[in-house]
Amino acid sequence: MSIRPEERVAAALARLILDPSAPPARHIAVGAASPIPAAACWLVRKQGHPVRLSLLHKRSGNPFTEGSRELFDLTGQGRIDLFFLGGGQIDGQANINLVGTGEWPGTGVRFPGSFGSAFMYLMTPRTILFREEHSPRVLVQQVDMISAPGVSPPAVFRRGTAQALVTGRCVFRFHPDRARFALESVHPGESVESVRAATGFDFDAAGTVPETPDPTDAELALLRGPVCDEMLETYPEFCARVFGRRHAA
Amino acid sequence: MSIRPEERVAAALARLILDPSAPPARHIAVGAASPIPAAACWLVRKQGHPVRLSLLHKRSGNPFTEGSRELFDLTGQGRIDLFFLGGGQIDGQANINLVGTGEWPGTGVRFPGSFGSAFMYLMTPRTILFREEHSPRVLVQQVDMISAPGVSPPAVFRRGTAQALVTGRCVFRFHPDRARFALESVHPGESVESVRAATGFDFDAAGTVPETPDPTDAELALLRGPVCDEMLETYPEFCARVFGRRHAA
Amino acid sequence: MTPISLEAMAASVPNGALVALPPDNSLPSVALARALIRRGARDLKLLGVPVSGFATDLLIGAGCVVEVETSAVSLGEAGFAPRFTAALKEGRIAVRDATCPAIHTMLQAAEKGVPFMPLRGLIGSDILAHRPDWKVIANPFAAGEDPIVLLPALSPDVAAIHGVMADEEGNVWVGRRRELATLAHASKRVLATVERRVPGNMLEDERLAPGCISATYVEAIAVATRGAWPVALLDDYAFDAAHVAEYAAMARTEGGFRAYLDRHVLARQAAAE
Amino acid sequence: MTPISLEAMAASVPNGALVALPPDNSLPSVALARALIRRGARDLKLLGVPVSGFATDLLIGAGCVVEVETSAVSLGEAGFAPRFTAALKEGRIAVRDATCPAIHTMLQAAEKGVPFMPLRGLIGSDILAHRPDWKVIANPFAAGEDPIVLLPALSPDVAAIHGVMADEEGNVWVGRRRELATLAHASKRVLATVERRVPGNMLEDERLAPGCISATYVEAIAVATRGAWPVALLDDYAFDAAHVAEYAAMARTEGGFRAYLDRHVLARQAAAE
Repeated sequence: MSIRPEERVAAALARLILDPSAPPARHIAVGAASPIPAAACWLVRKQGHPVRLSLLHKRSGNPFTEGSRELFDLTGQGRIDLFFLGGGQIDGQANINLVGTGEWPGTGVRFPGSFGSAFMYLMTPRTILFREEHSPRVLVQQVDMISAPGVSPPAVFRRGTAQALVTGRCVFRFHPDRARFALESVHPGESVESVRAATGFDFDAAGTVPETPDPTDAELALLRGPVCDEMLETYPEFCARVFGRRHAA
Repeated sequence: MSIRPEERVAAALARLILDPSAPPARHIAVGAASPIPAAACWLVRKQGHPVRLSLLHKRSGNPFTEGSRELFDLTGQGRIDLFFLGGGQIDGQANINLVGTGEWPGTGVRFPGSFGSAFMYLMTPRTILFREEHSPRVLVQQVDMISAPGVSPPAVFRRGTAQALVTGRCVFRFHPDRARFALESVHPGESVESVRAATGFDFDAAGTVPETPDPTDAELALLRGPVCDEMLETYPEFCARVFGRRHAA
Repeated sequence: MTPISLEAMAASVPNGALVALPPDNSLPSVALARALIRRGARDLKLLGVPVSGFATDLLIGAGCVVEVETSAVSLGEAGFAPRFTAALKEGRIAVRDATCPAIHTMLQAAEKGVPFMPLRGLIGSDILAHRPDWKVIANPFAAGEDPIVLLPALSPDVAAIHGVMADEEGNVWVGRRRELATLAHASKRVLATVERRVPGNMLEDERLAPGCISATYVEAIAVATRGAWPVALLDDYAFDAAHVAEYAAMARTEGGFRAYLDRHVLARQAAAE
Repeated sequence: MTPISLEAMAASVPNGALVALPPDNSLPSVALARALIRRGARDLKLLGVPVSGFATDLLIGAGCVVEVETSAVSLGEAGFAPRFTAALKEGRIAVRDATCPAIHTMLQAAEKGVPFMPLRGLIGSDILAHRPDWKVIANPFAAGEDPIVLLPALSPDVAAIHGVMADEEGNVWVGRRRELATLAHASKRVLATVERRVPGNMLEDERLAPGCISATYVEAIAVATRGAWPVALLDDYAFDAAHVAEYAAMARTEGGFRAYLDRHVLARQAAAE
């Protein structure tokens, strides 16, 4: 079985989660629409790291006993170390836009809305931005409207910023000091040039940029076995499509 | 069976609760140490008035599902219409002191503390002050320290003040406009003079002050029957002492 | 508390009311939303607690809504909410964008009876820039500069929720969805549809009491079997993904949406919902 | 989560810690208080949530406490708390008087991760006058003058609670005493004694989940049968009024209190509590 793009990205995300230079990720929250980040988190868990996962839309055994407020309270308390965010638009300063394009509140394309991003992005020590679609439409020079800002003035209470932006083409690191992304690795078939052509914002890149490594055989075995087992209930369509497995009825 | 003082006071309290000139009492909260107010509330209920009673320390079927915070939230929402407060000291401006005497925080006599009074007294449309002991030690010219103020400046958000002060000797009405009590009725055996002698604060009194009426036969029958039935679990000692009944083991 | 009919409950909601609806995973009364459409409700303002889902799209499509305050409107796996998007584009509804914890916080302020409550984050978001009712102050407890947002208390006129069961006293069991308790405490009126009635008083049962909304807050109960459908109800029944996908496909056009309404909402008028 | 011994739990509480204790009707860990006395804890600061009862008087009498922040200290029907009163009079403890909703509010601020939260009332009370850490501001949402109190977030070092049961994951069931959940969320460490352990994960059970404090917040569990005694534990066992009355009588004097400690606290060192 060949390596699926989702598996590669999940493994890349898992390595970012475990990045020893970043603050520790003891408790990660994962939203409903995020099967690849969820797979990455489970991969970290199944590799033996003692991370607590709170899957927000898990129906049986939902981790919250105070309803949907509890995630935000937990994050306010500083107990959520890492969260994933996406965006209808993401720009070169790591601003994210989940509202829409055109004039407020989305006279061009209307996205669903900001969810908790305006809070989570500032209150979580680490955010990994994730968006499979990597195109000039999504990765823009400047977002039309800001759901949550990539950086904040020093006076504003903020626990952290984006650590990285992972797409279907590459991995970017974010550097909050200069509010810019730097290309860290390109997925197979991509190059600095192809990434530049597909990206609406300017970014830094070294002379040579490595390729995003393949998942190891051990990682693949975990993803296709125990990780998939954990995800079948919450993400049945994803598991069927990527791992070719269906939840027993 | 002769009328017990507790029965007379409970009936007097019930009449105050039903006072048509006061804001309606649809929901009354009653604390643990208040069997006579609780009896008054049950009497109102058993007379057929549709009042909701929240007995704070009821063990089975405690009305609160958010723990002890819920009473204060309910009151903040404006859903508690009437509450009872007592005081180690109560003064002529209806200030109450549950902290102690002497210097802060009670170098003379130390009382238990203010409980929720500093909030409840301002946030409840009606408070009935109740203290069986009527002596110059309790009813003072000026409290040594204020747990909760009797009146507030106009700019301070306040929903109500004391409606009345009921003691073992008499019923006082409170007049927030002039921050003074007026003697409304004296219990049998008392007079304006005997009340003045037992009261540390000055108060208004008409030339003739009526006697606090006896409970009616119907009121006595309710108190000794269905009211006592309701109170046996929460106030066993009170029911044994006043009504001569014991909770079936 | 004697249950009323679903139609009587819908009739009690005045046009123009601010109606709070939990999202698809948190016990919205979809049955009441359908009944509001059948009664021809107009000018409703909807509040997503804290986001909006199927019932909101349905009410918007049926023309019952003038304004939506929410942190997002989505049909989950079935994608964007088509009638919400169309109405926004055509200028038929006003949209007040918020962010999830801000909505929780505004309800908590109302629950507590305070005029405002602070919340971290938000500064630098264009949501804040478009909310003149949200204020930034300097944190009075900070030594240095520390701007923080204050959010005003928000008290919905009506909370439209679907509980698992109601008892004879009118207590409604919503399990671990405790944000519904905050919503109930904050709202002027709670209208609860429930799957079923149970005898007695759940507050007398230590195991059931923690998942209850006390009858203190509940104005009316109506029994509506499968009243959350097509969304899930805790462990009672699952999200009907096929139906919501069918809805999403039909509701792409005004005509398709009308056909959906005829088939699944208006046709229920005679039938017991 | 593997339970630890009660004595190991007590050993993990450092001298000087701010220890939050619920009152007698709300699941305090009296067992942990006794174990803290046995280990000779010193300089503890106690927080009543929102008032204080038997365990607080016991800890004060045993000399473990330097400060109490609370809205009241009482033994209920058994009257005033004798060792609290004696220590206050002798200047051996500092007392920071509060009022019940203020303590809930300060914990809610910590639960929410905000530096402060407002509360109505309080203005004109000498409690406010003696709390320089509480601030009065002008309500920024009011048109006219409207002073309102802001209370700072309060995060206890340790919450000492007694739950009915703990499961294999470390979730602790406290039923309708939901203020304990707020306390747990607000505290740096939750040390929970429980009556018993149960298999599995209570969060998987819709009926039990609403009464749970999630293991996310729980640092350690110790099994302590009748660990709330002599106070009540929900519907498990009632308040032992005779014992508390006996305590109140003995604790009127220092000598009587010492005899009580010898008989009911120190003698348990060898026995399994």
